[in-house]
Amino acid sequence: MSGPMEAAFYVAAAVAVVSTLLAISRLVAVHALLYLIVSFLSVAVVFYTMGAPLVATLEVIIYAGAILVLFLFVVMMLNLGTRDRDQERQWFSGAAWLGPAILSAILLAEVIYLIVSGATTGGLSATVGPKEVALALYGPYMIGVELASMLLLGAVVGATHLSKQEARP
Amino acid sequence: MLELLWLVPAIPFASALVLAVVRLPRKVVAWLAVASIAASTIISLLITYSFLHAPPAGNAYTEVLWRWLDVSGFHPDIALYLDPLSLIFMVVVAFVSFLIHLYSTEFMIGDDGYSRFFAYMNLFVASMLTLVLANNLLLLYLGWEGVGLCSYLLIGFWYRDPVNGLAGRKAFIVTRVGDTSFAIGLFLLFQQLGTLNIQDLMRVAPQSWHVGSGVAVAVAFLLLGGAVGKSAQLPLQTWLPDAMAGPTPVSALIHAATMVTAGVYLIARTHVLYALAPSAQFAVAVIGAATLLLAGFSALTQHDLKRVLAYSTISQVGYMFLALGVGAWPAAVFHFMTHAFFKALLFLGAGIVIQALHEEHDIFRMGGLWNRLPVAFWTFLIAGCSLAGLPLITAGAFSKDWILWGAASAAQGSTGLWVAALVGVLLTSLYTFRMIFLVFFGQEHTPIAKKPGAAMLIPCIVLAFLSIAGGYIRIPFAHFLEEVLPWTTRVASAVPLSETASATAAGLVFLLGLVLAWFFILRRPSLSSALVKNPAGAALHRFWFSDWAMDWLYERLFVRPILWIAQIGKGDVIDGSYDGLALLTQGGWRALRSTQSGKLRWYAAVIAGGTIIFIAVVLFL
Amino acid sequence: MILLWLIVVLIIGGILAWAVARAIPLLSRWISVVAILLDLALALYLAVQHLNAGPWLAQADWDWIPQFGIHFHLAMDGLSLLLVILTLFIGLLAVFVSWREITTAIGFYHFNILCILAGILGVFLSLDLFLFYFSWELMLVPMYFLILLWGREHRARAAIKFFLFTQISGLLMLIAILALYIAHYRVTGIYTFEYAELLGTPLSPLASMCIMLGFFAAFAVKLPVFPFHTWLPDACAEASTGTNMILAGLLATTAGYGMIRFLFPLFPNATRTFAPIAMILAVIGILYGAFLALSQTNLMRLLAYASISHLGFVLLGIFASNALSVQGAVMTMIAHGISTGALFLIAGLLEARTGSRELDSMSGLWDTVPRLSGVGLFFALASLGLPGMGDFIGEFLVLLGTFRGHLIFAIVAACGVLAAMFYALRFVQRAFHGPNLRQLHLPDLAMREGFVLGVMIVALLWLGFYPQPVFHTFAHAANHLPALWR
Amino acid sequence: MNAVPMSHGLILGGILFAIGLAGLLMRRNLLLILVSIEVMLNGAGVAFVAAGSRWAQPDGQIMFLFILAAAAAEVSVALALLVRYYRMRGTLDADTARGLGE
Repeated sequence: MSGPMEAAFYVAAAVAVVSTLLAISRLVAVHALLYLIVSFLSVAVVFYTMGAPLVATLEVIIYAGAILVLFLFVVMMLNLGTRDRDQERQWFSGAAWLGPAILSAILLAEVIYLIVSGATTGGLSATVGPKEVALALYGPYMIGVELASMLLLGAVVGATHLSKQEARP
Repeated sequence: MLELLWLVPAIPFASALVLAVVRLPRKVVAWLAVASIAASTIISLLITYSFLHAPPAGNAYTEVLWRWLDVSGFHPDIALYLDPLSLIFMVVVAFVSFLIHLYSTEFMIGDDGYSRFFAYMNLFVASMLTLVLANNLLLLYLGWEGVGLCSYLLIGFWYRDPVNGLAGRKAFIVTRVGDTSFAIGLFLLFQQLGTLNIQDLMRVAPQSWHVGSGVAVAVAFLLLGGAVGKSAQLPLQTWLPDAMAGPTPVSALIHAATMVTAGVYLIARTHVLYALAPSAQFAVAVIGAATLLLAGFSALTQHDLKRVLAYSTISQVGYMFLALGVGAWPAAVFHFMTHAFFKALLFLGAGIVIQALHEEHDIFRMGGLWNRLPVAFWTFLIAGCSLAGLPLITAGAFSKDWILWGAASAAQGSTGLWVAALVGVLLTSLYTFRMIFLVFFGQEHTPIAKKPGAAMLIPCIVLAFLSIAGGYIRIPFAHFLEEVLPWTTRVASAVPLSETASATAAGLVFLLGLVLAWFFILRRPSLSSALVKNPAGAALHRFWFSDWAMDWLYERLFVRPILWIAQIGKGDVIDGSYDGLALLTQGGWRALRSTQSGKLRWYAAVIAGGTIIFIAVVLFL
Repeated sequence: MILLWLIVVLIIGGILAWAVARAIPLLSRWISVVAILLDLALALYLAVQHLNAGPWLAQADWDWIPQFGIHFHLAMDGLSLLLVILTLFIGLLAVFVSWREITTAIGFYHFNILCILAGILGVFLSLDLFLFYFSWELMLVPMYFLILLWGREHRARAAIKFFLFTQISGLLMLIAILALYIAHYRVTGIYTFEYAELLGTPLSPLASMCIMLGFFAAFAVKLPVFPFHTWLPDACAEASTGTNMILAGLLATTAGYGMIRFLFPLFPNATRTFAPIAMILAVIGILYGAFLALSQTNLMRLLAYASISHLGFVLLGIFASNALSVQGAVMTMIAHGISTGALFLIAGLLEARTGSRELDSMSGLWDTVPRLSGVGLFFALASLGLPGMGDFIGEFLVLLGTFRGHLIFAIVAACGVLAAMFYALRFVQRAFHGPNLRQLHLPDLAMREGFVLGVMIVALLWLGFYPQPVFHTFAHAANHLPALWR
Repeated sequence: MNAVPMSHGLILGGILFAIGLAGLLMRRNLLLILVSIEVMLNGAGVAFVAAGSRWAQPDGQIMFLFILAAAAAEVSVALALLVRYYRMRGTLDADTARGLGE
């Protein structure tokens, strides 16, 4: 009934959910980011179990690796300290989480209802290797790739520009 | 000769146009104005001559000038119609106008609106002649409104004083109330009979309606409304006394001799309709009788010379209405003619007196003028006697006796109406001699400033002659009108008195009035002032003086509510509702703007909420 | 072809006038005058040449956007001819009036004026509903600019109000036109905006009523009909004299024309059902306008309300829909265009002299400007419906016709004529009569002003005493508008 | 082997997305808001990959790659802005972050 891959999926999913919950509820930014890394890694496992090894690798390399490192650098640059933690606690106190939680819960309920009631049969078994992805990527999705590269270029220019201006007070 | 008929109204009209547009020296203005009316008068006399000697076929002559308009079955012409009735009116109007124009050339000489005055006066004469000669009711209506306009303009001629303007406006509006009724009458006539040609109407109406039919009564009453307004009869008489604000020749011409009798003409012209509507005709008689009494009482109490004459005019026109109402048609027209002579003369005399005394209008500040203004005195006396009805001699007595006789004996006559008319004679005699005694006898109060010249005296003398001689043509006059306006006699019951008896009674009553006036004014003035001082007498005096408080009543009943409505509506209530819409939009804008708080998380929440709602809608609807 | 020229000449003239204004302002004015005169000559040529040539004096038809069945279809019949001539006449006067009054952005002013005239002509001439709507909107924007740029103190508000009212109602008409277009397609399978083809489109009573109301909304705002009238006084109070002449004198005729040409023939049954309501609105408008005119102190506002009152007769006459009343309504439109135009002109002249539009600041002007006062009196009298002038003929026929089927309306409306006296006489008495309190010494009518007003007086008297040519011209058109009277 | 139903994958994506959303709405710290956005993007990615896996097609993964690219671009620019903002205001409070255009 339950193969190892399947078990891995559920375990990884559970870890992802819990770590994400923790990530968004930490008062100290670094803690949050660490939980987020856990979350990303477990999502990578999920990807792997779903038969997408390329994406799983990229998840680890880019999300957990590059992006979060970026976050960490920023946190370091900002020199966040205890004052910020107190501030954070003050912001997070009381019922500030209640409304968003309810809203999100309703949304989630709706989405789940949609998924369950829809014709979403079938299992997640087929493995789609890097080769197929690469063929599709540089075949029909060429334009998308070009656009994505443009976007990234724009982001590079934008980020550079913003940080440059800052350097000149 | 008859084909010159169109010139009769056209010449004054052309002259009015010239006077209005071109700036001319005074002499030329006077000449042009008088000459145009003189030409009109001469042509109308020539026409009369030819009409009498070689009567056209059917004793009537129609001159079509051009087709006014032709719209789907409605095609009135600009056309003139001459028959004995319109002939009499035309001649009297033209002739009296001529005399009064002549008088005005001197009377108005010092006024800086000389040219404007004569332009208006000529326009009035043209309109009046159009009214009288019109062959259809639409053209008659044109003349009708034209004379109303000129009346307005001339009452407010001295425009610098707003009071005059108000009087003019009042006159125009009050008469226009009647005109509206008249216009509705025209709509009804056209709707029912499909034409507005008077002769066609008179021919078709008896065929279409039986006596006393509802439509006929309605039409007759609607036309009566117009007549009542223009002729200053109850209940629309209030404008005429105020109309005395205009220059005196205007009062003489428009508000005594001609325009105010337009109502009489209208009813006489459409007498067939009244024959079909006995109840309306009876209403005419009752209105006439009531007006003549009410106005007579009011005349007794006035201080202003011209206002006395104004009430007297109302009262005399009331006589004409009485005559029309009882069916004594020719008597009404005859009284119109004699009244035109003597009442014009009275006003002209009053003008001389007023000008002589520095614009003094109060009869209690006049007096002893009889030897200082002899011509004015004698002519005024003759006219006064004619008005009061000095028997056997004066024209007024003839016409009034005729009306009295009609009130007793004509189709709709009754003893009650006869008695009313007789009381009217007493009142007339009383106020006439009260006025004459106060103005010309007794003590001198104000010195004389100006003596009248020839241009003012000649018309007086001519009119004085006519005020006496006019009465003697009664028999041929009646004969002349026979075909157009037959006297309708009562068939059923016997008349309780004879014509001679009626005339004798009138003569005695006249004498009684004369004596009473003499006694109260000259013999025992203290008695009359005591009468006025007595509380009951004072109240009555005030009541009569204010024209039976009708002005007071109308002011509260109509004028103020209308002004009040206009005032509260000033800001446009409807616009307020649009402003409300604008405010609502503004409120919505404010509400929506407050959502643009600039808070990132709020936006995100709204997006999430929207997504939730959207999905919910997709899912569950 | 000549019909196209009628419109093109105006637009070319407008562009030219705009172009040269910076260099030679005076030339800009003269170009406008010449363009309008040229147009007038063309219209009169058509009148003389083709008057008896059948229902349509001239036609011109080109494909415009054939995919959607849109044609550039112009045609002129007697009704259009009358109104075209009136439009050009009033337009000419509006240019004359602005000679002194408009001193800023002269070129753009004339461009706008000529564009509006072109739009109005387009409305009168188009037989394609799309083109009609196009022309209808073409009038709107230049008018907005005219109010906004050359107005008085609160002009922005007035301009926006005008724009909102006309634009919203115009959109309703667009929806109605499209609905009719689609309804016609559903029945016949042909997409067309052509008037003649849409004429007999079978519609359910409800659909017919809804579409008719869409058209009516646009016409009602522009006429303006009672509860939709409030933009007019505001606009008139702020706009310049020439603009006012067009606003009150001409825009109303486009609405009246629209009702006669489109509303009744396209929706014979719906209009009949709707007629009592329209007539009630008309009668209310007559009285309401008269009463509000009575209490206004701003001369332009007074005239605007008076105009609303008079235009109530147009609506009444059209919806009473019998031969007399409709012809009366046409006559009223024409006479009203002239007499109200003249009154606005006089108000403008008074403003130029006394420097104010308030009645309170005028008194006893007869002392110092007798001729101007006399002319003012004349047109006030025309406005109160004195016989012998065009207004009387029109209103009398409207009432006469209305009386046939709708007695009560006619009687109440006749009382409205009475009410017209109140404000007309009040105007005369407050402005011209009374003492010359401020001791004003003002110049009387100048040559050009006197000439313009003289022409208008002659026109109005001509309409009053010999209106037959107008009825004759209209009769040609009337014969093929059978739905007008039944 | 083929026992993990597709719906579970999708639900996982949904849960991640919802958690991200909740974080986005709850936190006032701009940095954590960015973190939440990453979570949401990740959730969407899971859904894509699950769908791609279900039909054994590469498209799901390609979509994830695009999301990845977008996320990378977004994060780089956003963090640069964040740093500037912090230098300017001395706080990361999202609720006071108004009038940036002034």
